[in-house]
Amino acid sequence: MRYHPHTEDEIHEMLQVAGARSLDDLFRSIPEPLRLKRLLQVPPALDEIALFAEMRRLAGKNQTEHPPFIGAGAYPHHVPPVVDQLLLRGELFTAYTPYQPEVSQGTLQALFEWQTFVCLLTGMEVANASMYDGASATAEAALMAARLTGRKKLVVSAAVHPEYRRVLATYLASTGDEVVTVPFGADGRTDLGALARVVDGDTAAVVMGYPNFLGVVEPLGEAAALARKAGALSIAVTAEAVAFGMLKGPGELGVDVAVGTFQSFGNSLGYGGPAPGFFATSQQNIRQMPGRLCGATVDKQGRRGFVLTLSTREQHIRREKATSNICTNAGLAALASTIHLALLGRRGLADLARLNYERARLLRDAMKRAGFGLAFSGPTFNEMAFEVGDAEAVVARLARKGVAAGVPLGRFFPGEPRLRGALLCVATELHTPELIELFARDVRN
Amino acid sequence: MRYHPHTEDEIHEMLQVAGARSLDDLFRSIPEPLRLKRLLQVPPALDEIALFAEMRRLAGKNQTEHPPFIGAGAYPHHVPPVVDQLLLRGELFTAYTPYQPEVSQGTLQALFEWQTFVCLLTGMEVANASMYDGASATAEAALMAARLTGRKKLVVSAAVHPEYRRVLATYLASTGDEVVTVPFGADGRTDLGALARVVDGDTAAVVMGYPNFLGVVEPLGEAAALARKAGALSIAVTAEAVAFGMLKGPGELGVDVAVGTFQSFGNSLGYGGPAPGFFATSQQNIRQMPGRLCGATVDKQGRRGFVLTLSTREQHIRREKATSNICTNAGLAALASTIHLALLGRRGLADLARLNYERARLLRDAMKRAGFGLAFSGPTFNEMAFEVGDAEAVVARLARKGVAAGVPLGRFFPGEPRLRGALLCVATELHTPELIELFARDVRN
Amino acid sequence: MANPTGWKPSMEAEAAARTFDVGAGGATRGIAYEEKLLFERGSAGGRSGVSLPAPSGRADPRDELPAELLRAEIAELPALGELEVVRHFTRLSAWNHGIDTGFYPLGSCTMKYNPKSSEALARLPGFANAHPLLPAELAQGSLELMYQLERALSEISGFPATTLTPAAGAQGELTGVMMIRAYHVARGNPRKKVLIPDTAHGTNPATCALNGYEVVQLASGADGRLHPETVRAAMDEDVAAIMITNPNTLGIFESHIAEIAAVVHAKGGLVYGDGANLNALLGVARPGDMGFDVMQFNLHKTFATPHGGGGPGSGPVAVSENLIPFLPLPQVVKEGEHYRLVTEDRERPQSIGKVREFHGNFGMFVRALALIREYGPEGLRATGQLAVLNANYVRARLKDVYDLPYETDSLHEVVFTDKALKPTGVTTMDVAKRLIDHGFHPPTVYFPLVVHGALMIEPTETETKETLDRFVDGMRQVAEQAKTDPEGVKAAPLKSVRARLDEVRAARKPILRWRPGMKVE
Amino acid sequence: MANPTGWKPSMEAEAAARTFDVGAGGATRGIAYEEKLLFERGSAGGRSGVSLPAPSGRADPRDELPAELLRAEIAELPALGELEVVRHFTRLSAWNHGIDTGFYPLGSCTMKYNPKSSEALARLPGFANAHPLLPAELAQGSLELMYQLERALSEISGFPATTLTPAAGAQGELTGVMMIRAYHVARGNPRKKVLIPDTAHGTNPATCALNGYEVVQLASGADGRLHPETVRAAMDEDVAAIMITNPNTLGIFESHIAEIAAVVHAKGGLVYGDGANLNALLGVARPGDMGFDVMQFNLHKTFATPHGGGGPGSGPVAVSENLIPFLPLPQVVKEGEHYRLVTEDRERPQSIGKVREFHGNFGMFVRALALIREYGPEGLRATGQLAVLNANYVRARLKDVYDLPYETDSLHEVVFTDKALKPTGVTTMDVAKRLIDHGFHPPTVYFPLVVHGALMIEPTETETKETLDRFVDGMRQVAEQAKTDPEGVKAAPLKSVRARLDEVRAARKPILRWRPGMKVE
Ligand SMILES: Cc1ncc(COP(=O)(O)O)c(C=O)c1O
Ligand SMILES: Cc1ncc(COP(=O)(O)O)c(C=O)c1O
Repeated sequence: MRYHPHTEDEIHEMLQVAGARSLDDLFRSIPEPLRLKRLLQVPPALDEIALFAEMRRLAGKNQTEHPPFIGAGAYPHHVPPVVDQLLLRGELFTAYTPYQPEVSQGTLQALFEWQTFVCLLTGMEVANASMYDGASATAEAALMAARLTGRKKLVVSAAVHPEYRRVLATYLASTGDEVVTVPFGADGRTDLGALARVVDGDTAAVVMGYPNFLGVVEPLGEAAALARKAGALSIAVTAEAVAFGMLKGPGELGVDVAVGTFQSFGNSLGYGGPAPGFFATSQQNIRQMPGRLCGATVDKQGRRGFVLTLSTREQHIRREKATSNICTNAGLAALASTIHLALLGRRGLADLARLNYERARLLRDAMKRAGFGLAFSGPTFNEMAFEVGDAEAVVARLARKGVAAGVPLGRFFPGEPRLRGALLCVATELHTPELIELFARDVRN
Repeated sequence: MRYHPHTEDEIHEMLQVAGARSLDDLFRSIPEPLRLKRLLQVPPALDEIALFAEMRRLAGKNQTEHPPFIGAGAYPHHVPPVVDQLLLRGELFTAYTPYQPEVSQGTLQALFEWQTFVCLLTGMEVANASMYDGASATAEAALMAARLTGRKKLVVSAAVHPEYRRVLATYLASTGDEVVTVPFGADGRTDLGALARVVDGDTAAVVMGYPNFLGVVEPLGEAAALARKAGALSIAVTAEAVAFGMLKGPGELGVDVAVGTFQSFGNSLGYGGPAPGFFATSQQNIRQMPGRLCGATVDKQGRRGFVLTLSTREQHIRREKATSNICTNAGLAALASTIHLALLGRRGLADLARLNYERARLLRDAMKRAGFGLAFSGPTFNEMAFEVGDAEAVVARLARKGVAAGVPLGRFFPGEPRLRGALLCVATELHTPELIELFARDVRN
Repeated sequence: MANPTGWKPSMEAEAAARTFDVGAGGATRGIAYEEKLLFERGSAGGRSGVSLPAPSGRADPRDELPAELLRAEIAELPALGELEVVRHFTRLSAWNHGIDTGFYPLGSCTMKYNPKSSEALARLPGFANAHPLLPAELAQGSLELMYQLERALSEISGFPATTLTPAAGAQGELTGVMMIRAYHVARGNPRKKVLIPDTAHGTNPATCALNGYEVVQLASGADGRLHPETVRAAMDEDVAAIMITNPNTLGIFESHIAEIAAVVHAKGGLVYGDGANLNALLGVARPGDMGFDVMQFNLHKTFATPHGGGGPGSGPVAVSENLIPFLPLPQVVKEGEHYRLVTEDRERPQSIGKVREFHGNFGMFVRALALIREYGPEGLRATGQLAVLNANYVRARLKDVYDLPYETDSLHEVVFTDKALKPTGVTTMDVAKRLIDHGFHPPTVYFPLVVHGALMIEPTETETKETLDRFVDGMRQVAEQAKTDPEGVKAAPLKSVRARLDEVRAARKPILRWRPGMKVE
Repeated sequence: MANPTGWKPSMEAEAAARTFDVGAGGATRGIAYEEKLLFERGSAGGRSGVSLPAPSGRADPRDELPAELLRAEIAELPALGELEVVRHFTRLSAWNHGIDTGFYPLGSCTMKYNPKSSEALARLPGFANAHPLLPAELAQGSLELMYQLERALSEISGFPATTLTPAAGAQGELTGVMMIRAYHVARGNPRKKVLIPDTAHGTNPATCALNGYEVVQLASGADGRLHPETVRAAMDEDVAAIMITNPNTLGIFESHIAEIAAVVHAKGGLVYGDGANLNALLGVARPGDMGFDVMQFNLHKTFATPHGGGGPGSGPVAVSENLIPFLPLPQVVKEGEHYRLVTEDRERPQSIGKVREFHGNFGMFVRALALIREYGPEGLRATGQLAVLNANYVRARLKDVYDLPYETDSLHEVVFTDKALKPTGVTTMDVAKRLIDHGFHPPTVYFPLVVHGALMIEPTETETKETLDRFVDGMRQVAEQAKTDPEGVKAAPLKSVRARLDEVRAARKPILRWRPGMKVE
């Protein structure tokens, strides 16, 4: 049998050594009535050739020929093929959490580099070894804020990614924490006036998108200052981390916690996962952080090396007192980001951000020529919402051509008729000027 | 610039150290009139995204959706994806000829394993570290036979792969060696009577296909005995090495030299290359073998290790007295075969051969039901020629459907009108019973 | 030109001549490379390892974006070419032990072979380039795959339905306990407590705490099992659920599970199954048939998706009928030949909502389904059987040398202790480190907590008898060396690029990122 | 349980504590694994690492094939699972130094970075699954690619036409000399001799011999160059051609090439260019503009296709007008927008015929064209310039410590000797082996033959100044150590999995394959 290396003789011999009469006999500790008396009803075994044929059939049913014009939390970017070739080195991708640092220095040093990249891009002081995704990172940030402040009110901008807000709500359902949502204005920015009105002495944290779900760049510094004044933490949420190549890190703007996903670096869209969530904050909060942390130390001979550290925060030591229940995280996805960021480097990241910015301007101009204006007046990076009339109809029409046109904002804000015509679109380095031109024309007819 | 890591400052500093005023100045030893005064007229640089788009455009112009029914020297087989993942380990694929054995034991041990695989499959005593391809291996075998026997006549079966025979002719054009071709009979086997008539005291070697180009399995032992009686060497040529999973190795049949390609193991079709040529013979001929040889030895501390050996045969030592001019060979392609054979192992190779044999029988039966008989009556392995009327027309018609139908034998034997209707087809583990059925029907209408 | 480390070549020559012992797992010494941090390589000039279309420079961000939000290049980022990056990670990788390097019997983690074919499949462009918000018409392949996987996992676990969305085992637990809570809330009272045996993995209590439940720890018996009377004594109407790992983290089947479930159910509680150890039961028994109401899978364990140096995982959760209304979103449904995602609360008003953005770790779904399809019914059963055989073989071959704290039958893993080594002063940690010099990844150590000095060995079904024999040799040699040369054991590891690391120092003065000029020495 | 090697753990501990010097190239020691030969793992049972449809067993080969040709399973083949095979090659790979591991300044071999993107491109299904005998309609992509590459190579080399078909540099030489022969034959006399300078690579004389030509070796001058008078003295009407490598294997440009070509042409001879060193000239000068009539490329050198542990290569040959009729087959032609292969002699009656089955190493064509397209005109020129810059930088930084046999300007590589180390007894081979302990692949040694104790260093353009600086440090440290501790140098390498190997023994008692029971000790 595939991947089972046992020969009949070996099975026989091993059973004897183990003192069992048969393979079934090995399971004598399972009471008879609890055993399965039949084979599992899963489809019959496929050989590798048939398996590939079947999987190709499925992959072929997806229509992904052109880069989608959809962002909305997952961004189509070019992943240099070298990333994958390094990622597939078995020593890296078949290891697990580096519990034994002497044989895990590869994973550990890469994690330390990941943490540093997250800090440099977000402008924060410390970062952890990755989170499941941006949404749960946001929820964990809110929980940390509640722990740190001892308060129970979370003030969340309505322009934070709706899926992140849903996950936050799920996480908070059982804690008794309260979520207050603050609306955004016609410019797509969070209404700072409204924010000021709800942030108070009970507020644990203010949560803002950066750029927000509408593609708009928020006045993050002002929101952070507002939170600070009330003794609350500020949390910035970033799903399109390429923006950090152009926009200041939240840490530079006085934010306390930066979370989100680095999917844009090194990770394909992959129908939504895996991708590495990140979590960064200031030094003073490290003992309340969730997740694994990699730290530098020395070995017995004084040579620098890396270990997982501060594990007294974690479930395997602290159990019900742990700062979170995270065990397995998004290691390999974080490694992919680390490799991609290593390749990009200082200039590459800036160039990539600039290129995304420019392509989005090409999109804006092309859409304008096609007769579609912007839904929001606020500043944007590589994503923006257009007024296209009936957004759902446009999406359905373009889908029939195999084009993924963007997402209708109305879907996420059913209560807001003003957003019925808004189509959220992205343009990245993958969207060539020709493709953008074509797209704008397709949207029109 | 891509792959050029130099910064402007570094270039400046390095020029200074090197005592040059400019990059141009580094070339002062090239007389002015010999320098190129303009840029090369190649297309402008592409970034990686554009490069991939362009290459995908080209790859997309090939129609390769279904496995071709063509063998004829290159065989469509399933290469397990694990082969590629191991092959792409940088330590292996970015090393070169293992001149420095202490840092090349990986390449060297793998070569030793390759040589052993070649010996085990061919039944020969020794094998070299690979040849360019099957055709040049055949030519080099003929040259070796001429050196060993001091004779100048090569007797070659007309059923040896026509391209191999053309290469042999090219190689021999300048040596004054003579090639005599022996016809094959209605059974597709070499005419042993004719062979007996031309093999004589001037004959250096007899060259036979195994299986031959027509897919037919030759009476190799008898041909070898015939050669031996005349003091000539016998050379067996194998392009479909999967046959060795079912057929005795040439060495077991008294053959002196076995050559051909192991493309079928681990190497994709790749429009014809690279693929590893092999060269195996008996111990007594080792000092006349072409190409690199890997041998076992010990290190200073008595541990087993491997080195390139018997290099006194080779061009870098013996120069014009060398047994061949081969330097770079087909290392990585040989490694791919080695990995694939390691995976197959004893049972896997036998099963694969059996499966190919069975699929070819399905093809034969399906073609028969469609009204097409065999062109030759001799025994076959996984390849056979069918009588289809106008073979060129069939190929052209199926090409319009995107199906690669086989090769018309008439193309290779223009002098033989009896072969006008013969279409040489293969069936391997990639040709499912359904695909075979469909194909036979396609050939009919 | 003197070597700054003070080391002398003649010493090296001498030393090298003496250090080619070969461990039971083949370990010897060879060249490795020291490698600075990426950031220590400097960021001179504009060197980069990517090839992008040049920005036109036409649209100026300063025209649109507030000046106070714009940043210059990040000075501390590295500036490396592609080759340098390749060498960096190639060299780093050589410092790691992975399954592909050698035996990795890390108990509770099911370190089985990760098929390379799955990597190729997950990278098929149709999967890799699919945006999670594609219109359903453009994503029928992904949806069908998810549907197939959901069906297969439900059948394998014996439950009617499964959600694929949780990102790892612990998030699966969280999701499961959320559903339990929602179930109780729907019945008017979330209840207060969750019962958890003392053998449980740390994620179990941590999960309950996240859900606002108080954890009541139950003592397992002298046979390593949880006993119905223990549960009965703790069970009341404040108890929302019990969380049980079966087989438990001692590798022992909780044979009273049916009775325990009955006790809990009788008081209106639910039974959560931590499915991390499902490998032991594949095709042999099903949690859904034992009284469990809900369980999580760890696809990265049981279904061989790569552990990736710590993740990503995937933690689908299977539920019984009574919990179906509470399943998180999205859910894939098949309507005729068409597949569709249910994403909105209005279609599933009792759903706990979303626990992850989008749909889960789809890349892991591809790999898990590939394995299930490749194995089929017989292969899945053989997986469970051979995993258990391997563990029992190791157990039988080591129990005369290492202390076995429980004589009870083992399933897929076996836990030893360092008790027999006590007189030598050699501890579980020392044994673990010395195994490194033999060429093995150490077992899980000091877990489960109920066992003092635990060495938890889970070989998995993908290992040969030959490998197990070598590992047994290594374990026995270490035990022997503990008697004759305990200091030698305590000095281990000697062959790895780093000796034992100072973990206390790491925690006392946490250095969690590089900063310019950083020195750790 | 005693260790059979007689080695004692305490020795190991002591030794390990002392051996963590770090070489100039970063080399230290870490875990490596001894690994038996595949065949030494036994072939028990029917274990296999592949997954194939089961043979139905219906068609019995004995019914059709002669019994005397049928074989049973080959008993000595291994029987391993996929994981075992993965570990085997993963472990073996760690014993190798590749470009991806570290600096690899192997002179004459142009060990530049092999772009990973090229590997992805060559594996696009449209290329990988194309059968070489596909009808032209189904292979337009391959054909267009070949056409584009042929055009680009012709432009780069300055010749009107190029054949892609030869499988490596040496086969390119063979093809070139065959064309030269055919050219002379067409003029009634194949002639007898070929002139070859003493700096030439071994393949040049070997190639001539294969073509039935007598080799006349020409002495290069004190400046490392071939002089016109030397050629004039040797040139007569029996000389078919001269073979010149430019820059030559000393890295020196043959600046008299135009005059030499004139001398040879005047007597009816042709000028063959060994293009192995083309990297030095990319975009800067073209052999076709210097009087050469024909030259081979080494795509695996100049165009970065992977060296693959010894190959495959690709050796296209460019020719001047007068040789076009003799080009081998196949040739790609463009007819309108359609591409087609000319394969038959009847279309090219003067062609030398075929030198390789099918069309050449197409996989290398993809990679080479990818590089050319990625670089464009400026990038190609920068390649030549920076390759030469790197070599000259190393030369300048080492010439005070190592003997430079020729003061003449270097282009892409520089040759030193061990002369300055003479008093210490340390030789070129010792320097090479000691560089291994520093973490570098040694340069090419003892070639070209005209230089006693040659150390031939070719850094290539893809290496950073930082790497060159470290290499220079390493070279200087070795020279220094040669003085203070020559035995330490001669004991090298100390860090690799194997110490120096007994090559004499290997050649005296050749063991070229495994056999059951084989022992090498
Ligand atoms: C018994 C047990 N339960 C739960 C978990 C948590 O699973 P994950 O790491 O996927 O979150 C683990 C993983 O180590 C485990 O071993
Ligand atoms: C100068 C020179 N000429 C010719 C060759 C032969 O090329 P190949 O190895 O590709 O056959 C080489 C390769 O090493 C070389 O360095």
